[in-house]
Amino acid sequence: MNLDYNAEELDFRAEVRTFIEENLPSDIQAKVLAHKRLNRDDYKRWHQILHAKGWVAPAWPVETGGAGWNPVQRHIWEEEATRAGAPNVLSFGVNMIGPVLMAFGSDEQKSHYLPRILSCEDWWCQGYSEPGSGSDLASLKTAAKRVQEDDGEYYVVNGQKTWTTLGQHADMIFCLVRTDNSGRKQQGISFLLIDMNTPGITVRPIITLDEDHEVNEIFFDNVKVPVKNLVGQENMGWTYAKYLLSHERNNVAEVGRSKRELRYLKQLAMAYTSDGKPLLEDPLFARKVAILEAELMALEITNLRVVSADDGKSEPGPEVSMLKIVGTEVQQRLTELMVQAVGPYGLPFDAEFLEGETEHAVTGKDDAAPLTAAYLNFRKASIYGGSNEIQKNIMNKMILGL
Amino acid sequence: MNLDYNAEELDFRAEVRTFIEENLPSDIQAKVLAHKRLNRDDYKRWHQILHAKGWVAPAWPVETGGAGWNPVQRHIWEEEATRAGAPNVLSFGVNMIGPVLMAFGSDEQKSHYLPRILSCEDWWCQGYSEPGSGSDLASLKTAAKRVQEDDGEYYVVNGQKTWTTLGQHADMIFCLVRTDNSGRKQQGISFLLIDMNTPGITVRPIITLDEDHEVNEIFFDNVKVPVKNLVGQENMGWTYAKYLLSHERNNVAEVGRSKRELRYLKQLAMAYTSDGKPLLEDPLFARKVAILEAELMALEITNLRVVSADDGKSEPGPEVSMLKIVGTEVQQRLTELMVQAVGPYGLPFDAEFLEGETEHAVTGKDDAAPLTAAYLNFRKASIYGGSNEIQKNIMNKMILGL
Amino acid sequence: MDFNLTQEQTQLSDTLRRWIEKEYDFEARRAIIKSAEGVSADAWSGLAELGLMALPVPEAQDGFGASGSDMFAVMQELGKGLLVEPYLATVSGVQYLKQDAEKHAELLQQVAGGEARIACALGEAQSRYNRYDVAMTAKADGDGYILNGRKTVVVHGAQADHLIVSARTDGDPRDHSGISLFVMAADAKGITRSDYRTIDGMRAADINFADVRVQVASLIGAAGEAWPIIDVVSDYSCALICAEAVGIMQATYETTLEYLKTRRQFDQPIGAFQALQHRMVEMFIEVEQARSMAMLAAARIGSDDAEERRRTVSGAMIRVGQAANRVGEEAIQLHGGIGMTNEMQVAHYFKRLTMFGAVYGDVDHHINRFTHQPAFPQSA
Amino acid sequence: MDFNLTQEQTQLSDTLRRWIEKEYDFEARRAIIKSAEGVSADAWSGLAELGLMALPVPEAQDGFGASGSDMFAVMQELGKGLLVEPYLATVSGVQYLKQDAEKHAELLQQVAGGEARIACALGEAQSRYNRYDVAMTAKADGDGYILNGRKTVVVHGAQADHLIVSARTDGDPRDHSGISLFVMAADAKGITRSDYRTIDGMRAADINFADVRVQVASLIGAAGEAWPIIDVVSDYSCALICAEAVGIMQATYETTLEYLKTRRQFDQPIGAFQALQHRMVEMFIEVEQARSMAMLAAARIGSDDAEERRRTVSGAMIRVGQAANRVGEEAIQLHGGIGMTNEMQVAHYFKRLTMFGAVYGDVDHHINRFTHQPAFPQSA
Repeated sequence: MNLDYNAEELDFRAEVRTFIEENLPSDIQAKVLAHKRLNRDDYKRWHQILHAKGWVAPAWPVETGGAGWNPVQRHIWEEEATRAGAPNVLSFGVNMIGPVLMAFGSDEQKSHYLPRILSCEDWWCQGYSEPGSGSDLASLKTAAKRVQEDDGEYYVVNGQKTWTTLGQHADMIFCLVRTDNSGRKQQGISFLLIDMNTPGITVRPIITLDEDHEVNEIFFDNVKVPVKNLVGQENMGWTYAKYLLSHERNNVAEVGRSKRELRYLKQLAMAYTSDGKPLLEDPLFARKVAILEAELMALEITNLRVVSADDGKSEPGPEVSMLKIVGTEVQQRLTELMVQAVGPYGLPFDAEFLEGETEHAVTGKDDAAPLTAAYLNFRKASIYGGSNEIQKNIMNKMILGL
Repeated sequence: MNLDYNAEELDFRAEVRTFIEENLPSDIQAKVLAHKRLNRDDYKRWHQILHAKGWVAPAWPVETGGAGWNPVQRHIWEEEATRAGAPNVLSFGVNMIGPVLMAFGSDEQKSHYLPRILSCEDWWCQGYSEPGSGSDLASLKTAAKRVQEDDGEYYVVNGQKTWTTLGQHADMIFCLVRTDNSGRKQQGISFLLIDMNTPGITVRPIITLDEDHEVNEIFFDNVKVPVKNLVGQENMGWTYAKYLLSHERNNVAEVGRSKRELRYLKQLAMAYTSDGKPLLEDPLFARKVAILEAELMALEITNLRVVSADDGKSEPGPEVSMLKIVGTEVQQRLTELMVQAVGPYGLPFDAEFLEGETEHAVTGKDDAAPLTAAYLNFRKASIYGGSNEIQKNIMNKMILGL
Repeated sequence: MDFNLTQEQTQLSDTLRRWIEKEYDFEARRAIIKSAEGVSADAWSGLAELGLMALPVPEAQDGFGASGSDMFAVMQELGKGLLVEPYLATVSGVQYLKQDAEKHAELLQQVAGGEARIACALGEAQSRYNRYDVAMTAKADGDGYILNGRKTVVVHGAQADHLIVSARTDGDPRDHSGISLFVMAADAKGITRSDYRTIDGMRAADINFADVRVQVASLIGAAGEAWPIIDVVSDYSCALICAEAVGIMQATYETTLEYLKTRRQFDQPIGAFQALQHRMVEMFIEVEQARSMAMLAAARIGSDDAEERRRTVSGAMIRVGQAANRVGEEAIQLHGGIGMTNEMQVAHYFKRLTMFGAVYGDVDHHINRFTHQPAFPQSA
Repeated sequence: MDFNLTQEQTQLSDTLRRWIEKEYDFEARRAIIKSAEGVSADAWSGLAELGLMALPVPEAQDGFGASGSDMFAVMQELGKGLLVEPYLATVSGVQYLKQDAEKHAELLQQVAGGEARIACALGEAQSRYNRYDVAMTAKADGDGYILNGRKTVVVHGAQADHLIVSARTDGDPRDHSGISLFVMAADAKGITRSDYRTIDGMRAADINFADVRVQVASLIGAAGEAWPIIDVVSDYSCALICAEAVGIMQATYETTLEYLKTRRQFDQPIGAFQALQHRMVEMFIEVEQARSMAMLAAARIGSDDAEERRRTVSGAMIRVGQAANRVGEEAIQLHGGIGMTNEMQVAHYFKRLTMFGAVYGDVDHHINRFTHQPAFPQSA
């Protein structure tokens, strides 16, 4: 048992840290640290900086253009990048469709799409959830019918997807569609790659309770998709989807981000006072911070235990569900305490400031202005990507066996 | 909406308070207040004092020897009695078998047993639970077979009951037994009154984790019970059992007791110090007390809302389950905070002192000595009489309808 | 003892509920929030016609002299409807004026007639929930005072036509003594208001006072002795937001229960899952325990026993505050993604519940107050 | 980074587990608790033969010089077996002696050989968890000191043959300076010990010191400068009870899971009920999070960075303390009535977990310590 990084790992950390210091654009960093909203260009710019360095896909093999890092290196990278206030690299391309294509895609799909993921030429989004199928993903209804036309064979897609994160910016969507209704619901699902510019696709914003436009509904009305855009075999999509879900574990604990936010919380609690004293010196507030800090310290080790047991080859275990549950609880609690820290300043809602349209908040409290919106937004963390209830069902089945 | 007692109710409270002050034996009161264990004589003595006054059965009609109080009067009585440190009158006779006999018993059963309940000539215990049937009470297996003998008709009872509270002191037990196996498990159950001196009955103590002897196993080996001891009709016992359970609501919130214990907790937290200051002045400890006190204040009103809506005739609603859940949570939390209040003095276990065999605790801390045992003992509160999980199932079914 | 609403209270509640259903549904509310004013003059007239403005005003000033439990009934309904009008602000203002009612009879009459809206400008940038933390100054000058300073996050500060303002006529910033209360026209010379939205659909303002001159007649109570008044009126406001929160929680509970019955996953209503059933039972209990404490606070805000009043009100803010947090978060979680959208009423319930303690003190603030009552070591 | 036990640690754990299964099962343990001594000389020899006594002793004094993670492995197994022997007391004693190892080499060698048992007499009636709150006095007298005072709830105080005692040679009762540490024979003249059971199956004693004379050679460290030693050794002991608690919680989790699989109600195993499944998942998470913190504490108790050591250890006492409470209470609730009986191992797990913080500080104590570290405003 040795809980310290070895010399090689420390060197790697130093290298990573230096790179981020030198290359993370300060305007993007400032937005992230201040809980302001990022736009399409912010994401793309950081993606391309990383692409230039060859670091945009930490887990991809070097021969496919990835960084080829082992799990501990990936953990160090994530910790350092989030600590510094770098935006997350969007998962949909690098962590989701990329690995699926590597495992199940045709040679043509691989050679066409993988480089475009790395370069961010294609911005991908995910077409999984439907209004009727949330936790029960396999009950999806969006239909794809195979038809022969003069210029080739197509799937004609009809239906609706929802909760499509940043779909308004996307060039491509990977979709689960139903190609057969005859068997069990998990059968008869296929995995399609669809160009967002295809006629018949409509993207409609969903405005969330923090008045943000982050997710969308996507409607498919007789959308023609060439059959070459089918991944793997028809009706085998559920297998690929499960593979993808099991690889969606990247940095699920979000320890680096939460450590950054914990520091921010403490800064707030030193800056905001009650009865003339910093709130962090109020024993009741300090208590909540301490309990959360201890939880996060424990989570960091739990995360490292899972990371260090990961040989990078076998399927990740149900421990990932535990990291998701505890990780999201910590993230949500951090936002909750931040709102509490600023007291009455949690109340003003300054949309213009959040969107970067004004330099300062109307109240003059730039640090407080985004916090309640962030709290509200983060309620999603325990809902999406498999709600924490679903994670508990998974853990029950896989670990407890009840 | 008026949350104050009216003049009549205030007069009643004054009368009750005076009576208790003048009649509650100080040695019994001292044991109760100090969390020491009561013996058979303690319970009997207080029972007989109340009997002499005509107050032993608050809810029974006056014509049957009860006090005939309305729900608010009963609440005042319970509040005052527990506040002062009176022991509870044991439920098994007055609150459990008594009402069942009044509703379903034969005239002979009523005239024989009811006066003996009031006078405590018969100490009753309950034979419901079995090792295999806890929350699932209706799955009970103790069998009663009807046989004709020379001197009359009998049920021959074989089987085992468990968790029989204070059964070691009992003269009589009321039992659910299986008289028919052919239908649904709720059918074929009969309700028998059994003399504890009948040959074939063995009482075996169950020692609980606080090393107390409060509950027992009772074994029935060919125990002959005259058929006149059947309550109501054969195979209708489940109906009577449900009636009884629904009347087992008496003072289920235990507000009076919890208020007394809250005061005791505060005294402890003033007497025990940390860093030279009373623990109650430690913001973290005071916080826990305040949260609990607010919960108890709310519970008192919730309880009064249920009590004042009770016309004394209709079946009590599922709100009683809520009182049970919150009431036990408050009681358990009080014992937990008492243990925390005394710090290292929660550790010593002084059985002799608890049983009254020594005047002072070995550590000299008489106030602290019984507390951890009380905490451990009170874990039962959320388990017996229908666990809190069962109460939630009931509330879900009856209120939510999910 | 009687826990039911009186016939009059029930009648008013029913009328109010019907009015809200008709005049202030989800779409109407959304339009009001989006409007430049952020509040609705029509709604204000409507509420005044129902008698809501006269309700808290003393009978001597043309009001109905409502009790705490009358206000409990009203606030509960306003909570269910999530009204964003400056009612609580105005009613709190009435409570201040009532402390010196004859002097301020005219304004009280205007409120009763639906012709005036009040905001209470007490908080400052540094004061958090401590209303004695007043840096704003009022300097005696001839037959009046000159006020300088800044009040922050004043709920409905820009929608009011009168302001009640605390300022220091004596003492150091956090002294309990030396604070004075003034009432003045909101457009008095030297006042500038910066209006903004709040996250829960209301409005608030930062208000600057630059050499604002007021007459001695605008004092509420004696100069320098406003703290006990502020303490008692803040408790009154607390009891009212507790009642409002109970109404919101009741509606949140009902809508979540309905969702669990209708939303299907894995071929059954999600309410068929026992883990969710138990959590809904816990939500039910939260609402009922909060309701009990809110009822008790409403019954005690008129109490002469100041310490018992403080204990009860802070106890209510603790218990209702906990419930508001738990019920709100749990409702969103049980709704899943759909609860995250601004189209759903439950999202708006949640936002309002989230901000429960933001003005009158969060749970920790009231725990501190509760545990610092002199009788705390004995109370139960 | 490596989170696995080394081969040696695994071997020792396995051996220890087999020894406990064979020599220290439920019945054997019960007999020991019921015995007059309350501990077992045979068990002590057995553990010594396995090397447990030599383990924490420095190599220079015939020991193995174990690391924190070695001790983590051992304590976890002792926890699973709920051993009631004075191992933690003795090992903590060794840590004190190690601070002045050459001087106390002989006693260290005796411990390593299984020939000595130590108890640490630090707490007093008023001191709660503050080990600097020392009223007991040591008065310099010729070539030694004369001790007067009373130590309370000294775990295994009557089962030890040596005592480590804190006493004040200077300063006022709660001063951090002026405290001295002495080691002495437990049967020294003037010492009287009142032995009693503890609720979790152990023994403790109140120990009276009346004009007890010790030599200067019995000092550990310099006179009056014992506080930093007490602070660091208490942290060591904390890390060890965290490891022990993790072992107990692991066993509690396993036995509860097994019960949910076998206990049938309503014609199915109770583990089929989703509400209970989710609660078991939460218990699993509690155990794993506690394990992580206990591992971290074990890794940091040797750290030269005293503040980082304090932060980690108090963090562990917070997180493990919460888990001990939750896991213990939940295990009893999930067992129902049967968990309330003294016949069930789970009841004994629960009792031990209940007393987790009773000697080395409860969760609140460690929250206070954690939040008062100078770097608290920056740490993460």
